[in-house]
Amino acid sequence: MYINIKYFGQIAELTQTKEENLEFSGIIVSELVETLYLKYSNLRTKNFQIAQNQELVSMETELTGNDIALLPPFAGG
Amino acid sequence: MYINIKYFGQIAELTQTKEENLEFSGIIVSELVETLYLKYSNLRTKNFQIAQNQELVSMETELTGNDIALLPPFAGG
Amino acid sequence: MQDKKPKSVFKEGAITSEFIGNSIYKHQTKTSIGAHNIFLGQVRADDIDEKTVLAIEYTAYEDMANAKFHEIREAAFEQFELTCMHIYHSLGTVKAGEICLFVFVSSPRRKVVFEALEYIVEAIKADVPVFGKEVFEDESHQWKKNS
Amino acid sequence: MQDKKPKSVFKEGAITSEFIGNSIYKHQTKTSIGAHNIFLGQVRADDIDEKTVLAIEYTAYEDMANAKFHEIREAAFEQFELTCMHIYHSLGTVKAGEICLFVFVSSPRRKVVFEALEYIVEAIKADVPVFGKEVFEDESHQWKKNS
Repeated sequence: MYINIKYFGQIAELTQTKEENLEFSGIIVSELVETLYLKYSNLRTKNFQIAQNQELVSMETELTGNDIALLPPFAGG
Repeated sequence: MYINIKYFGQIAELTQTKEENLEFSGIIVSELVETLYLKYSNLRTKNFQIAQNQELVSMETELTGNDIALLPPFAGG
Repeated sequence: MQDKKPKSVFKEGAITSEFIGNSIYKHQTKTSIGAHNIFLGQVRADDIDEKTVLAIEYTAYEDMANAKFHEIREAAFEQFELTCMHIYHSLGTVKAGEICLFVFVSSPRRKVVFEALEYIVEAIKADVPVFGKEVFEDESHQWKKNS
Repeated sequence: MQDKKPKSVFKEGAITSEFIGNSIYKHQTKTSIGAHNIFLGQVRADDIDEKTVLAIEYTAYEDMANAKFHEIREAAFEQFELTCMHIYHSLGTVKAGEICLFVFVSSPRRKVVFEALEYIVEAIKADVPVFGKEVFEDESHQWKKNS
């Protein structure tokens, strides 16, 4: 399936893109993250959370093929 | 001795004066209050605290002959 | 940057939103501040026995009140790491909907301002000799009492 | 009087003191309010490794952030007896000394506003995907992180 991935803040700086579509055949979030680590090797050094359909999810959450976002530490306010 | 007595808010409304000098020969605050009860009979029905030299005092505090104020409940803010 | 001098807290009449906005503006030069917390007391048009409060007329034992405000300021600066603190209270008539108390605290960090502001407001309500006459539409009145 | 509709929280650039003053002014027709509490987040000119922060550039995952702000609003109205609540957050560049967050709660009684404001501000800091790039005078930068 194709997954739409959004990058923000420090993560977008590293990926040098804010959004991309990736073809991906895994089932859970951690598999997608491993794929991204291969594509962006410096990503391993960064802290981030994953949101799927605008809700934070864990590494074990099943992918539903929708919007994924990589969110660095929040800095609101 | 002469004591300067200040009245505020609801108490001033009752005494119909904001300030007066009273000649008084007692020693502690409660004696002064009894004197005021005789002068202003409705005062007994009111809640108030006493300040001497701008500090709250108890009924047993000794009078020092300075400023006394009758303070109804505070309503700041 | 600390602002510990005693000063007069009382203002005649309501505290305007322009005054508050301007006070906020003045703090934009103090770039060590990360968090402001502001409390505003506003006169409520309470309905009491079918009559509506139109205004509160504030009076105070001014000398004692200013001394108490000063004590509260000193205690707050002692207890909390504040960059600055401002307190204003109205005297005279303040209509329903208008502002009668403005307390403004600022600090590098937010946790401090929450604690400090509540401490200061509670101390003002409890310890400062200010008196309020609630005036109704028919010109009758009752005396306000903090709870 | 309750104001529960979702609305956009983000504003481009700094939140001005005029905007805040005007927002206070608009509440003077709401005469059931007795207490307002306002939190303002201001950008600090922090010194980090001998460089001074000039500004923060805010970005956000806007859709998710607005949904989170809405959840926080709903939860606060559920938990606290508030008359109204307003939240504004900056996007883009906010210079040191300027205001990037404005949270405004109002209630008939003061105890409620203290609790509600702290709840809302802490929830914003923890749950809303907003990102901040601290820009130094030499144009280098680092990424801000809430603590």
